[in-house]
Amino acid sequence: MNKTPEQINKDLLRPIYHATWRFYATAAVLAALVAAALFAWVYQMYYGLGISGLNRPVFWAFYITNFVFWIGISHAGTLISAILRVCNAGWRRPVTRCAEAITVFSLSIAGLFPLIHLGRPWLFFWLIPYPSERGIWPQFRSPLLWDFFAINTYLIGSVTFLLLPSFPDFALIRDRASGWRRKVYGIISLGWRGTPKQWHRLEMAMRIMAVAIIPVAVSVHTIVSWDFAMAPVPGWHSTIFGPYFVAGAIFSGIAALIVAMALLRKLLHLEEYLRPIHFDNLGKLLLVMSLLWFYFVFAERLTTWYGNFPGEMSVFWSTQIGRFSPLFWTMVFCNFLIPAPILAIKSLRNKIGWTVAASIPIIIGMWLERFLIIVPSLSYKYLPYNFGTYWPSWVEIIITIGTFAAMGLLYLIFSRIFPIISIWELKLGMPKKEEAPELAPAEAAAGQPQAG
Amino acid sequence: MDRRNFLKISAVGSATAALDACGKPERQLIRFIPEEDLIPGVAQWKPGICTQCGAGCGLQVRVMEGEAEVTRKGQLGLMSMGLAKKLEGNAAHPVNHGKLCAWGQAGLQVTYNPDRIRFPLRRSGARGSGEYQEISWEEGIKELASHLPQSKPAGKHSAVAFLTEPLSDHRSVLIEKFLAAIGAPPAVEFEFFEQTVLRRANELSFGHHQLPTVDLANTNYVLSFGADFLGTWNSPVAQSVGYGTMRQGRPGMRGKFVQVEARMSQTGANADEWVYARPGTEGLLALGIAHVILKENLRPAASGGDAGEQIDGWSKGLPDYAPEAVAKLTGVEVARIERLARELAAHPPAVVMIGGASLAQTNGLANALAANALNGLLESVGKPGGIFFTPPPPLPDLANRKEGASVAALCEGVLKGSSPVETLLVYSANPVFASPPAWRVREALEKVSYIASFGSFVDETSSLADLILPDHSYLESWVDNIPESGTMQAVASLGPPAMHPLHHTRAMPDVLLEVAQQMGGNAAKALQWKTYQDMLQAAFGSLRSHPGSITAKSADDFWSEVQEKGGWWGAGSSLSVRTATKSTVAVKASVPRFDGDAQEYSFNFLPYASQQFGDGRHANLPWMQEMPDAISTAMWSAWVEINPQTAERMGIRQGELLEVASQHGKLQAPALLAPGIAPDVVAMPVGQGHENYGRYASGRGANPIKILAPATEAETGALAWASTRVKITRVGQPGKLILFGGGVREWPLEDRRR
Amino acid sequence: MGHRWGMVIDEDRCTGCEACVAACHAENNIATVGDDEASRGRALHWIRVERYYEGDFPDIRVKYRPVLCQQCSDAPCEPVCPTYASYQNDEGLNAQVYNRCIGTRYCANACPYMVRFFNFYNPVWDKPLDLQFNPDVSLRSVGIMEKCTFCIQRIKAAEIKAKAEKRPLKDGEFNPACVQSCPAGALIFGDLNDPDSRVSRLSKSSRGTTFLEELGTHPKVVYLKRDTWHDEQNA
Amino acid sequence: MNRLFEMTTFKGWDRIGFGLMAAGLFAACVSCSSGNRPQEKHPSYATSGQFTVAHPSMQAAARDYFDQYPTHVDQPIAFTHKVHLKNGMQCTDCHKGVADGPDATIPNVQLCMTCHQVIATDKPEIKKVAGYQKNGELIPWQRVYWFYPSVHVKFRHGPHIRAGVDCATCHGDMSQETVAVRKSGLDMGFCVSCHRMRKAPTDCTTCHF
Repeated sequence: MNKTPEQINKDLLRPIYHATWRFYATAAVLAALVAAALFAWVYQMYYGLGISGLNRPVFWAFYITNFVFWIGISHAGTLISAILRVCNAGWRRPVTRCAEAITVFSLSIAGLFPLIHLGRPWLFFWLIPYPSERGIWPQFRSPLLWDFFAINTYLIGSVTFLLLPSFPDFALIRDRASGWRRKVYGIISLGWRGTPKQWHRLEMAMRIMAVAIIPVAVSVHTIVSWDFAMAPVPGWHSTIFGPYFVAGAIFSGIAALIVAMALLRKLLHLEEYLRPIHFDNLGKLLLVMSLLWFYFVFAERLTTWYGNFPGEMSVFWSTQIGRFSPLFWTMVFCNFLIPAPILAIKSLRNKIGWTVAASIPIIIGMWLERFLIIVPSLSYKYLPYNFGTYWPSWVEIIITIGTFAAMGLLYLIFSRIFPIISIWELKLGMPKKEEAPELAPAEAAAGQPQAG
Repeated sequence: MDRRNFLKISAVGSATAALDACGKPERQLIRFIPEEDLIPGVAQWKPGICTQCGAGCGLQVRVMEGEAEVTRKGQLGLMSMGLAKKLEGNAAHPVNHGKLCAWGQAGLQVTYNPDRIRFPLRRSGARGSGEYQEISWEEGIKELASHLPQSKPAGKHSAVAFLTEPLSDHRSVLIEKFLAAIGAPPAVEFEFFEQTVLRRANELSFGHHQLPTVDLANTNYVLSFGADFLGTWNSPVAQSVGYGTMRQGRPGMRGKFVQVEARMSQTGANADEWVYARPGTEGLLALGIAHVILKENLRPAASGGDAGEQIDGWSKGLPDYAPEAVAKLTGVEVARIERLARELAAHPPAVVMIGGASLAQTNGLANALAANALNGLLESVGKPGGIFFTPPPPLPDLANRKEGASVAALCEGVLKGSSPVETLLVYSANPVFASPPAWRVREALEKVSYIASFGSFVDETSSLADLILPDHSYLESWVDNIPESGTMQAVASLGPPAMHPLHHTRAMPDVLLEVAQQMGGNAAKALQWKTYQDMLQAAFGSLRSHPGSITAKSADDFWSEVQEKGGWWGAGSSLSVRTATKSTVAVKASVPRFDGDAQEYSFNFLPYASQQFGDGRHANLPWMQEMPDAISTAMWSAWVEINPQTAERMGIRQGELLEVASQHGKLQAPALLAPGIAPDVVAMPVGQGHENYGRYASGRGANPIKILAPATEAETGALAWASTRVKITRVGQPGKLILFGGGVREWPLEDRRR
Repeated sequence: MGHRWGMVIDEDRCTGCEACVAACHAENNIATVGDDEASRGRALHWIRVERYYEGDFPDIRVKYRPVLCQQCSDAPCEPVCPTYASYQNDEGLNAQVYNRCIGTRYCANACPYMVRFFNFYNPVWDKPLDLQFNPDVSLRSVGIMEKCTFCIQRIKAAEIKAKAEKRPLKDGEFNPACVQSCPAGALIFGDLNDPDSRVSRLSKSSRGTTFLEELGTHPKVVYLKRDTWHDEQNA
Repeated sequence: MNRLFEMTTFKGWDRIGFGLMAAGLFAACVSCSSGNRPQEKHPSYATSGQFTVAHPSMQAAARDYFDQYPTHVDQPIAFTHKVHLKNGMQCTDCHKGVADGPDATIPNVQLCMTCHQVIATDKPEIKKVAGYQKNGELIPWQRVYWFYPSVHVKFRHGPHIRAGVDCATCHGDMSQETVAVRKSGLDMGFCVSCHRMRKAPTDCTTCHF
């Protein structure tokens, strides 16, 4: 890629300055869907959870599925960009920000579901440990409470991780803009002047964050998995769940990232910046995760089957050959049989279309996986007398769709506010980037490395 | 109530709620000065009697202060009054020993049922249209009186008929006197699961025209021919109490329980050995067993006594009933017949019971007599661990009551015009619902010129009434009862009202008395009591001179103590067995006749008393509707039980809608694959399929009675409700079968000893 | 030493009559949800009689097992509740504090015995059925978990009475509604800390087992397995 | 730990609406008011009678959510405790249930008239009382102390009286009061602190079941 910094700025800042009618159209559609979901939620609070498809014994279903799924997606960003940052992979530079954005949004969406699925959501704040004259604290032994903390930590962490490297770009916009934009970006760039000291601090902060965020991310999904693993429910009570969920999370995360990147590339005409190489590299990662995921599923099923504990077998068979088997085998196809070959073949992998074609089934498959972890186990829990089944109601379906729409909407808005690719990092990634930190303040303010 | 409905209600609820909010206190109902002095939150326990079935268990009613909407002087308001909150068994009562069955528990919902009739009604629309207008009690009583003949017209019966459920208390006496006074024939008693056959058999065998009391607590071996004695037959609570003791109440001693039937009942499910015999061949099996016992000289033929004498060839050792022959007819293998015989003989005291479908056959009486004979042979009559007959309390009025005609006869008379009925009084009997179509009860009632009902609810029968004078619930009125069985003591239970009436209702006996007063003449003379309470006080007063549970100085003390204790029970238990009134012909056990030929109608159809609804009278109680049936686990449903293999052969899936057709009608109900039913038998619970019985029962499920043949038991003429054959066809759409539990087979996880 | 309430259920006595079910509804203001909700699997039965078939026609047997909250000593439902709505009180009861419940339904998932029930809607009673409410038991609202309490209102009442009369509680002085009603006497209730109480003597029976023992929940409900009849003559 | 609880008393913190509050509140009352209405007892709830979740109005739901109870209630009769107590009457003379029952019981108009047949019959308020009795009505007293159904509390006076808790602890010194007003919020903090102080059980199921 041989573009002058000026061109880069122009290309990457274009979306922020002008938007096409397409943009507004999509935004409107997505907004409508989100509104529908919100209505559904209010409706649910009005009448109670009865309007959902939940029942005894299946007390958890779509909502918790979505919760786990979105948490999984959230591992796209931070984790990936952090790892790549730590191992200093150069090709990451254009990818990181979209990845981190995904994290923040999917995480905030995921965070909603525990509230949506409550019987009495208006009392959710009892999860927060605050001293009161009644002397009652939350139950610290409850995985749900661990969730509460883990998610909040991760949210704060990833927001910081997203914002930190944005300041130079905000500053860049500020300096190039006029009118209200100048003001607004002036404020949110928190007085970034690009002094060497600031550059140095930023680099430092980024390194620390990158290292710190990885264990947080891992712990978050481990804890989510413990929501299930801690309960003595057949199919849930398994030590493998921690790593299994983390792997699955990164797996679905990368898939989501690839799809998102492809979309941005098309919509924002970033062909020169998001190049096949990026998709190829992510594709490799995805292949690894796909294999890893398959290994976990296999290991989990095998041990269950071999262990032959009556309580667990009913669940096992229901997913292999029973009522839930169609979903199960669809999942296997989506997560392994379709993507693995595609990604394994280089000539396909480095074609963007193919990597996307491999990623979309994975997203579906991973959603199914969460569903298959939750519902069959509850449907076939120990006492055959109480076996049951589940069918979602329109409310649950609309809310699910709505969250996908919300994701898209947030992302669109994001792309109007943030340069979707971290400009200064990109520039640093270019030849002769080394002296960038030693820029003269004046020029640095514009965030432009000196053209040699 | 379905969800749409629920949503509606909630919507309305919130709307009204919002309105109330703006309301000033003045707008709220006024509160009357209470008629009784109660401390809120403090419970009182008052004795009562359960009338949910005929057993006559004693109650303790938990009464607490609460606020109910009542009308006083035509004004609606709130009044703090004692409300029945919970029903429990009366621990002192000889029948139920402080226990109570599900029906009994649900009795509360009879009193508080939203569908209760709250004031007298006069028909305003066409018959059966259900259009009524509220009238005052004075009008109502005057109107009723005006439809009754002043006195007996010379020679013939007056054209008044009284239709009631079987009553064994002073209400029956009152009714009898009343009818006699106005020259009407004795009351027509009706219930679907009538016990005529067994009573008749016991009269022939043992000289007691009543149901047996089984001393399960002391028995070692129970052989039951289709008697659902732990669920719906005879005196279930008393029998369950005994059964518990029989199983685990006696250290180191556990009786065996063998159940013979074609469809596994809730009772049969508890059997140590469950034996399938072809429907209606129970008598043969009994005699087959007797044959073995006699042949192997395990008991002398003489011990059969009168009961034995009834059986053809008894003294000759029942040559016709060799196990081989019996096995062919009953489908029970020879070895088993012999083993059962030996076990019975080897484990005295052993007792034999017969009931349910075994008696509802064309050969029902023969079956019953055979079982009785076997009981005799086992020397288990009138001995501990055997069968007894509850002695009647010394209440002369109740001693000899006249038998009324049957509903079938009544209807025939009306339809033929041979004995027309101008005025029909109906009291808590529902023949329109619970009679086979061939009886044409509805047409008959429509031909009756005037019908007055005392029912608390609008049901299929009372919805044809021209006048409805709603009765109190049994918690609101004076109740007495003389249990026919279930105890070895003479018992006369008494239940004073536990709470003030909720609605503008009156007790049927009091209404009758008032009508009599209005009519004057014979009636007024015959019924001189002011209220039913006076009548009871007079009647129970006579018990004071007899040895019993209560010894009181003065009559008043006695009366008040009877009220506190919930009744009087005689001292000691009589084990006497009268000498039988022998029937002239010796009985032969035989194979029953069935309605519909075996080729086309290939299934025996067994209706059975539902654990939830009995004969259908409890179908309007939400608790009973939602209580899962023990065997099927079904709620709010009616279903057809069919053997899984048969279902597989016919490609029938669980819950699939089936059409059950007999020669007399057809119905549709979902299939329930029941492993405990014979391949050539389908069974269906009685109780659902009400057309018009309140919001909980109406239009739910199907009514098996409506496809039954009018076949009768040969000797007694009782309805043989188990003698219909049906054919099954798939409708090809899912039915509404709501199961609480999965249709589950083996125990999921092996319990380990600790 | 405080009380430790427990129950013994003798399957050999249980006849499947379901008097306990009706009694429980009457005592604890349990709502009837109606056919539509029932068909959705939302019926509320704090105690139920489970029925299992063994064998095939004609040699078939049925096993009844009344199942209510097992009041586990190590209850899976307790630690998972984030708000302490589900906890073990000092008399060993798995209590459900309605006002603290926010309806995560986690406890119901964790419970292997499926004895926890959720109010999917606000319960509705057609007047005047509501006049029957037991004033000693609070009504549960939408979004709240409910379960068998061993009729804690009766326990409390009895304890208060005994305290007022300055005497210890007698064994069998009071019983939960289900135990009180059981005609065959299959349910026995009492204090497991009292070595002479009927329940603690019976719980040591050789027929005694606990439900899903292998899960280590240590229930306070002991099941006495069904006995088999053996012919002393032939034996 | 308990020390900490006692030191830190952030009253009503938990009633600060976090994000969801508005929606929750909305849902709380509409969904609740859709349920079964409580047995009508003035003003809107039964404390001894049945608890249900039904809120008669949005306002009530909001009050419930924020644990607010009206302190002053206007009564049909300007009854003065002061005078009655000064004339040597005891609380239990009228509030009969208090010793043994769970409820203190509000006296029946008959009881009032046993004395007021003769005493102060000319006073206008007494005339009103007589009027009620003549119509066979109870005086529509408005409840002063009551709980929202949603607190699921089963309070019994008896044990507290036996434990020697003075009426004034919760109800204030009535000998100085005319018409009764709600002296204490009777929120859980109030109860718990006293229970801790007196070493009374603080187990949830002591009151909540």
